[in-house]
Amino acid sequence: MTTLLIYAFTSIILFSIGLFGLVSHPNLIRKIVSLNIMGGGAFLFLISLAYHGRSPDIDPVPQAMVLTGIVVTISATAFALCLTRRIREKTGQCLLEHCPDKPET
Amino acid sequence: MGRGLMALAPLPALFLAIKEDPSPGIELGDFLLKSSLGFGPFGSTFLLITSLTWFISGLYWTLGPQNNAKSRSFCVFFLLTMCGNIGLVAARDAISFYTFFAVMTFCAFSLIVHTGKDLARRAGRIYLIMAVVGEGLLIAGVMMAVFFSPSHYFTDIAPALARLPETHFVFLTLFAGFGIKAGLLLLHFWLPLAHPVAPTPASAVLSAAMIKAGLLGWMNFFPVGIASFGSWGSVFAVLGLGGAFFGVMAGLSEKDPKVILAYSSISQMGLMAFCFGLGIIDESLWIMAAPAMYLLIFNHALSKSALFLGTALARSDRAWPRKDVLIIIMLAVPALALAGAPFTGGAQAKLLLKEAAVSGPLNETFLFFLTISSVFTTLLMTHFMKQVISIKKKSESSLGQAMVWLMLIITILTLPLISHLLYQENRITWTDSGLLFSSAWPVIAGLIIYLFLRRQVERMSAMFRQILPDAALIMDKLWYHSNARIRQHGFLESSWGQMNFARFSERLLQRESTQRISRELELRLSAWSVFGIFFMLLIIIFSLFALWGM
Amino acid sequence: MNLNFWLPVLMLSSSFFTGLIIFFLKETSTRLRTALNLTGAVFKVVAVHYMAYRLLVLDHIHQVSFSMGLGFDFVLRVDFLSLMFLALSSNLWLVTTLYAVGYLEGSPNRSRFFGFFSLCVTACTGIAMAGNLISFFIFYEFLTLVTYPLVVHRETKVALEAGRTYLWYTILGGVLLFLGVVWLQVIAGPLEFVDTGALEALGPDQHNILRVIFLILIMGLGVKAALVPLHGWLPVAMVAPAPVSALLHAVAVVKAGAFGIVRVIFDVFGRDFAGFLGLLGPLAVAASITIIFGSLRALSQSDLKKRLAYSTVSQVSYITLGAAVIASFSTVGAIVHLVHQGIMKITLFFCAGNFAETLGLHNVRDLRGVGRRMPITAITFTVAAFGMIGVPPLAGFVSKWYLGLGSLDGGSGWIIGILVASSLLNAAYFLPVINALWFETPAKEWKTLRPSRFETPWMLLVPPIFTAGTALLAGLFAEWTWSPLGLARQIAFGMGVYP
Amino acid sequence: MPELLILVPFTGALLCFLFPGHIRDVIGLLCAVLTFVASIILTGNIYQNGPIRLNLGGWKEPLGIGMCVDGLSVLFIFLTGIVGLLVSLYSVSFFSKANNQSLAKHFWPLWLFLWGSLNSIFFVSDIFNAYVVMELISISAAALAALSGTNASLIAALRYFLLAMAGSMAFLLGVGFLYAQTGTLDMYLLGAVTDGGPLMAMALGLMTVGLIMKTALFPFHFWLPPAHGEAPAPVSAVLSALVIKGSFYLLLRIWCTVFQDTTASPQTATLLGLLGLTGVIWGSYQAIIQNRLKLIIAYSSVGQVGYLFLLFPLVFITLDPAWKIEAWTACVFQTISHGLAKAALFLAAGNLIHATGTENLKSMRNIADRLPMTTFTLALAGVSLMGLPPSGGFVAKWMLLQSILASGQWWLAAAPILGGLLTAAYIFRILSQAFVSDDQISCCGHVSFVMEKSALLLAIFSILIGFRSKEVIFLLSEQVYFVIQGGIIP
Repeated sequence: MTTLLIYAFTSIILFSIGLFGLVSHPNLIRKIVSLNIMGGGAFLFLISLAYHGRSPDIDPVPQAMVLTGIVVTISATAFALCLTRRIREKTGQCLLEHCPDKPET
Repeated sequence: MGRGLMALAPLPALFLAIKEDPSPGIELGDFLLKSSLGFGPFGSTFLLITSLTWFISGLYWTLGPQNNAKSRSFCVFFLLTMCGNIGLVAARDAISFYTFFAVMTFCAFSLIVHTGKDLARRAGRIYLIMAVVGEGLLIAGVMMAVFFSPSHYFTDIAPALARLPETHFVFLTLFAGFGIKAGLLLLHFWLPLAHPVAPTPASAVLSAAMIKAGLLGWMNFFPVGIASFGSWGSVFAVLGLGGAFFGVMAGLSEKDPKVILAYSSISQMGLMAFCFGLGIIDESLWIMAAPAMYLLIFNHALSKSALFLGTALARSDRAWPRKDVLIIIMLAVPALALAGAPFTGGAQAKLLLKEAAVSGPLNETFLFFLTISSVFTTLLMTHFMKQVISIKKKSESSLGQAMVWLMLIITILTLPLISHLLYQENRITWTDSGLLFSSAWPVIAGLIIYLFLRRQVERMSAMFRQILPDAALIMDKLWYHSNARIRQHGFLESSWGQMNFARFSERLLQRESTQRISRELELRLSAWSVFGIFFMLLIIIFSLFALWGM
Repeated sequence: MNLNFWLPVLMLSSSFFTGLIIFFLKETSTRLRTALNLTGAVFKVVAVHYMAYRLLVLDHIHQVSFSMGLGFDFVLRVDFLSLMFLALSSNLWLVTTLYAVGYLEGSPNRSRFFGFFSLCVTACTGIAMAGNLISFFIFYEFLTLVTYPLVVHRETKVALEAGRTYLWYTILGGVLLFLGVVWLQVIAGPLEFVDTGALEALGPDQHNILRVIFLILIMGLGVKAALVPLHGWLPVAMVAPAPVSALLHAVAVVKAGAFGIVRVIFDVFGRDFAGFLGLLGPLAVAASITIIFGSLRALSQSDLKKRLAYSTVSQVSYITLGAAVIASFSTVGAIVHLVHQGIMKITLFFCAGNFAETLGLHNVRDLRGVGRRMPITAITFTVAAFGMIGVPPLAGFVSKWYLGLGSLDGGSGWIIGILVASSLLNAAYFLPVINALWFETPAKEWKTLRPSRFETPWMLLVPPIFTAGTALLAGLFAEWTWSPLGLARQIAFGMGVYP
Repeated sequence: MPELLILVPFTGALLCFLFPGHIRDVIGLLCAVLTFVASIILTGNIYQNGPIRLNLGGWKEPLGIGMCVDGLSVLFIFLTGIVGLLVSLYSVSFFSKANNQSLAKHFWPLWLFLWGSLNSIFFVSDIFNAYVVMELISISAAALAALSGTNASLIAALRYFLLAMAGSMAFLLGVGFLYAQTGTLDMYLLGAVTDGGPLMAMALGLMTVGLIMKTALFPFHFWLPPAHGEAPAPVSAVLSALVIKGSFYLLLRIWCTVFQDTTASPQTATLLGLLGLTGVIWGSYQAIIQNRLKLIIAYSSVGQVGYLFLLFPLVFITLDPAWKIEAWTACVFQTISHGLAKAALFLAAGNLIHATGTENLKSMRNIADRLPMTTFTLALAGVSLMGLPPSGGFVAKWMLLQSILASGQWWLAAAPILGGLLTAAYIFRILSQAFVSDDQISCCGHVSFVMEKSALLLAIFSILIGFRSKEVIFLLSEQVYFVIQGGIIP
């Protein structure tokens, strides 16, 4: 089980790094990249499950999951980037904090 | 038309009172809390005197000159008050009695303030305060009395109360509650203010009839003639005698004849209270005291209304020729009757009273004081006559009114003759010279004292008045003061006193600082770093808790 | 499944649907609205009398229940106690509707007003007929909601403020009541008002919880019943139009609270059991404090309606006081005061409204000499005020008499002292008004705001005459079998607490 | 039938994307009606016949996509159906206004896509599929939130989306841990696993936090008010009424099936309850001090969502099964009635804003005169939110308080009591504006009949649901609940 634990810890560390990046960088692109790192952690762990001691065969399920997950993450990232671009177009910067065109808020 | 009816209204009651056999009364099952009307144990006497007085006063008013714009409201309240007074006499149960008593009390207020002058207003205010306090005491007393009895009929109440310990609260409330109405010493101070300020017929009924309601109340509720309550009897007797002297002492320094008459009422009611006290001290004495009391009541009611009406007549300036002398002479008749001069009902009453007093405890002392009180009454009456003579004339009266008054005087004169019709066993023959003398000398003494020592007597009275505190003034001040205190008390008007919790909580929620802090906190919560910390922290805590739970 | 069966539902719908229809009426269709209102009101009065006949003469109890699927039923049940409140609310609704039509003539937002007005009476009817605490609670909250628009009807700043205060209090009360009701249901199951004694069956280990629940329930109901210190909303809510004040103070809101307290004591806990738990003594003390405090506060108010409001605080607690004494007379007193206070207080508010509407007088000081200008209104005011003081032969005396006798019977004679003190204070704040009305001379000329043939429009005049007359007759003929007192006796007998 | 519920909206989304103009509206509405009808039929089916389970394309678990439909999911489907239909109706009118016309092009595909995803999540029986569907929901919801295209809405939407992504990632990691521990993804097979382990505990932490973040539980609620407040009215309604319920549904499912016997300890449950309680008070208080109408309603969602989490301490700590079911029912009931009432509130708020031209509560005038139906809607929905009888909210609060008192966790009673008071405070802040009149009518737009009535219908449903508690309780009862070993029902 030690291999599994190593993978588990690695994935948690990757997840945490991603999270740290998400919360510490104000720039939106960096935030999105950080999210992908978080996702990377999760995928890494999943793919590590494909070969485990229970049976000699390689379990196809984790691979299917990771493939699906990557597709989902790609589309989500694309959507997030799209929104970021709109924000950049409108405010001229890639930040979440300012919204100058709404004086009443 | 209405005015005519006003005079005729008491006639049915009068007719009932004169009719030989007392009617069986009626039970009004649906009315109030099961009312019973009829003649109570003391009914016919009181009914007679009440209806007679009201009849005369009503007639007097009706025949008078009608130039008063407010006369309609006077009529209404006069009749309402009469309804209360006659009703309470006819009541045979506590609740109807109390009801009529209250009706009388509150309607009489409007008679007192009828003239609308400042003096009347003040008198009315003090009357009302005292009356309300009295009503309050009474309702408590009546409730307790009814509670201790099998029913609310008087026939049950008095025997039931007789079984109570003497110190019981119910006696105190009833004593004080009716005492206020009866003008008992210490509770009397509204009376000299209120009685004189009313229009004359109203003053007459106030002093002659309504004041007796208090006495009737005592007689109905206290187990007089059934049980002996030495201490309560003494209280009645002592306060009664005290009142008899006080009324005179205080009245002697007054100038207004009507005020003097009011003080005289206090004095006379004192005698009646004394008489009642005798009956309470010892149940056996009541047999003797009761006739004395009835005669006192008769005498006082008739004389007092005659005096009030006479005063008004003396005050008027045009009616018939040479009236002044006539009026003064005739006015002397009720005055003498009140003082107890021989051949009058007053003398008869006092003799009977003395007889009763002699057979009771402390007989010598009581006898002495009673005799002295006659002297005092004469003094006051003389003083009254003097003030009437020097009266200023300002009002009008009609011949009809004078005729009514004349009839009243005649009735007073005939009272000693018909008194044996009412109470046969107490016939007094004026041929006995000792009797004649004993009733004549106090009157003569009083006359002499007044003639020679008038100034000293008046000065003494003034001094006496100065010694005693003016309770009415205190009452007045107390009312204003407490009103102002309650109205302007800081606590009650403050936001705490108003106890509007909604305002508190709203202030708490909407306060600037609360809002600022919470907004700031909300802003902090939405910071990315805070989010990250919470995110990690909660994952770890949940995981650890889950591990711990396993 | 005949008409008789559905009668309770019909009772509710007679005003509920009237209200709903009125909402959709145009502002200008005054006649239709008035006709609808009066029809609904008359129907309700007739239905109540019919139901009273069935209950009192034929001894038939109407009951309708629907399952809510939550472990309790929604029960409408017309028992003896309901009948009293029903009769009061339906009769006074008719009167108040008439008054309100006259009062609001020409003012804006009348559809809204009458709509909520009808809903308010629906809530009252529901409260009266509720057959268990949960149904009671449902209508109790409904009442809160539908009275709010009435309180803020004038839409002024003060009115909105008052509305807010009113809501704070009533919502708080509602939440407390909710807690109590739920708790009771948790420990004792659904309690119909008929099966008293279920709580007694709980073991002594539950007694402390029961005490807490009682406290919570009374606090929840005490808000509407204006028990000190939960009364703060009542004087503030005075800014509402006079018919609303009349409704709030005489019929609907405070009575709902007082009625609820009576229900809790008699039909939930059982009077004797509540006494056994030692709950009634403190309640009586609380009610007494309220009585005295309300009167003291009334004394210091110079606004007539505020004075009346504080007077309500004081008077309504008589009901609580009567219910809190274990004596048959007290019970009768409490029940009959429910009606008597309603009649008298509504008269007073009608009169206050008349003074304000006809001559623009709000302050007690301004009322000097008004008795000559508006004699009928002044007479009705006087009658009702004397009734409040407890002067016989008016209705107020009868209730006080029974409360007093009951307190002696129940072994708490000190209550007589409270009654007397309250009467004196009542006199102290009502008699100056009466004195000013009749015996003082007016300070200035009045300007008539509403010219009419009589002293004020007849619609404003008839209701107070009717209610004051009723107050007088209810006292004069108290012993009649069908007088409020007679009914109260029958009800107490039906509840098994009157000999 | 379940397939239809997913297929119809997805197809509709595609068609709406392809067709222009009015055809789009017609297609959208048609799909909405069809989906609604399908939801009703499915609900009736389940009500009569009990739960069903099917595998898409005939593949069995662990590989196939399994679907299970039981009483719980069908209730959420039902809620989604009603809200979806009425919001769609509202939207037809709402997006036909001049200033909104261009938005319709984006709205319809996204909304139908969201609807389909929501339906899927209520059928899902496998935790990885749950992740995928959740992402679909997040993307479409965030896109809808950004619909109006203003800076504020874009930023709010992106923030929402980033957070939702982070939550999803946590969830995915949790899925991995679970799979590592048990070797299966199917919820009901997972439920059969009785031995926990550190991985299982980690999974619980990760999945729970990921999901409560999407459900906007305190302290992760901060994204909700801007996202919901800035969106157009129908979108806000959907987001508040349905989207956050989707993730709550998943949380409920996972706790009650996967973690029920292994890791759901009293401590974790208490912590969730505590967060819920704080959320109730904080959210409601924040709602009181807001000035913008939609922000008030959005914060109210934060408060109302807090109630749902009281379920966890009640169900996982209480011993008496009868009260467990009561608490369980209470929270589901709360979900439904809140969904209906909140949708009604947001739609009504949309009407108000449209009519008065301002979002600021304090400058709204003459509401009751001009929009009586909308005012009535606000009042009805408010009654349900406050939990006044006889609304759905009342039934929920009733059962909630009852189970709290029965379970002896007194501190939880603060939620319904304080929450009720605070809710009343902000609801009446809105309602009292209805009575402020002003002579100068600041008029902007005309509110169409459909817009008023669809909001009103939602509000009426939120009241009426209170009368139909029997059916709801039945749907959550043993016969209709998916009977599995270790399930919530004993």
